[in-house]
Amino acid sequence: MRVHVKLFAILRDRAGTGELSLHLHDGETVGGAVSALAQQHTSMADFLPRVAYAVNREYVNASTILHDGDELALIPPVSGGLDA
Amino acid sequence: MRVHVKLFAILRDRAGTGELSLHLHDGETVGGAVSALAQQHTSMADFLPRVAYAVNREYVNASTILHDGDELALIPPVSGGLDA
Amino acid sequence: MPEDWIAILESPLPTSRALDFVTDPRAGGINIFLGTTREETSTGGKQLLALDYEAYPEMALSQMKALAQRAREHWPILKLALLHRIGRVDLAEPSVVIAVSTPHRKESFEACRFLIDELKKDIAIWKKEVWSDGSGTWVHPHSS
Amino acid sequence: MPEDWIAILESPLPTSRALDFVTDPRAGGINIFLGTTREETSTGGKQLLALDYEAYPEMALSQMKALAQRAREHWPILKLALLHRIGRVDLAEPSVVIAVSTPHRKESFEACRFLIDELKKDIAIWKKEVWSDGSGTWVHPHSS
Repeated sequence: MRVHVKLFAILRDRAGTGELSLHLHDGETVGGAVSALAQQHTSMADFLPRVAYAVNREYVNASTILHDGDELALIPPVSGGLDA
Repeated sequence: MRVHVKLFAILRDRAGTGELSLHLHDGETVGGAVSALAQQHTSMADFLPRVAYAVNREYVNASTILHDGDELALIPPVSGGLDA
Repeated sequence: MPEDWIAILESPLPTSRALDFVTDPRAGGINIFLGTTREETSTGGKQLLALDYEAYPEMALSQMKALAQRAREHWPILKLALLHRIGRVDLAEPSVVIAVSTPHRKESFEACRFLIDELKKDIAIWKKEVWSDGSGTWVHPHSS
Repeated sequence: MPEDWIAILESPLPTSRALDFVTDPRAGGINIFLGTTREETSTGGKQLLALDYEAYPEMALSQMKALAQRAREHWPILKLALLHRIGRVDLAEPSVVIAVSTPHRKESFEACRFLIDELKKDIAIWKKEVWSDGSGTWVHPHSS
């Protein structure tokens, strides 16, 4: 199956793109997808443990099963856009 | 001596004017001036016990001695100009 | 105090100019408060049309300046605008505009809140409620 | 929620329009908060030129709407504007504008403060510091 990956902020800079397409085995989890990304894009690897995950714009955890056509977003810690 | 009296809000409405001139004996106090006003302008009499006093734009109390040319303002309780 | 704009005005309050006045590259937060005339129905069924404000301007201005100074002693205020309107203020229009800029957001809220709470307590400005039947009622705390 | 204006915008935030939007004859108080880019000098002597904001817009918008709903459950909000800018925000310009109208002033302060505090916690918007030497630093909590 194919999953659309969205990258933001530091991850987008490191990957050099804001969108990726991932080919995965059917039944793969979010955690499995992120492991695959870490291997294919080593520039992101050290930051990936700090991100949260959203599938189709809802927060999920690493054990969530992905489906063909899902939008998987990797959400870096947010700064809130404001001074302290 | 002569003292200039300034009236505001409900007192101004009751007196029908915002400014009065009071003739007083030398050495008269603020309290004495207010008593004289209550007698000359009975429409204000019942409200006068609730006002604060300012002489030349500084708060004073009733025992303050007045001087010729002083500006005596009678300050009704303020609403602050705003909703609660 | 060149960084304070403190005024009593007879015309509609210039909120945008107050914001421009307090805008500052040293600021991370700006808080603005507007006190506006709220519609009201009396127990007798009258509608509030407007509020009519009257000031002892010389005294009120010096009180407002002293209040701004007190706020500056408590918070790192960069710029401050404290504007009060007098005369008739229609429904939904502001009678007071306070704008404060500070390095961090928390301070801007606290300082602005302090200024409006204190302004309400003891400034020589009075308001009269103007009702749909033509009557007017001066608002004095604790009056009947 | 016809009474909420919630948006992520690429152009300078329309603060005056936000104020107009929340103005309401049922309101006694309006509170507005602007989060602005504050000048800064790095330990190495670089000057901050601007902040550059990036959003996951679909997700951030739904988070902002949920946040507005939470505020409405706590305070009697009449109207509410919650605007976040993305792209480059120069010094002294706002990246966030929040405006809230309520019947009484206390509620307007509390609701506006809640909205900015919560907005800062968990909305899918990121910022990058843009420095005078051309470098850019993404700001992530707890990052080195």
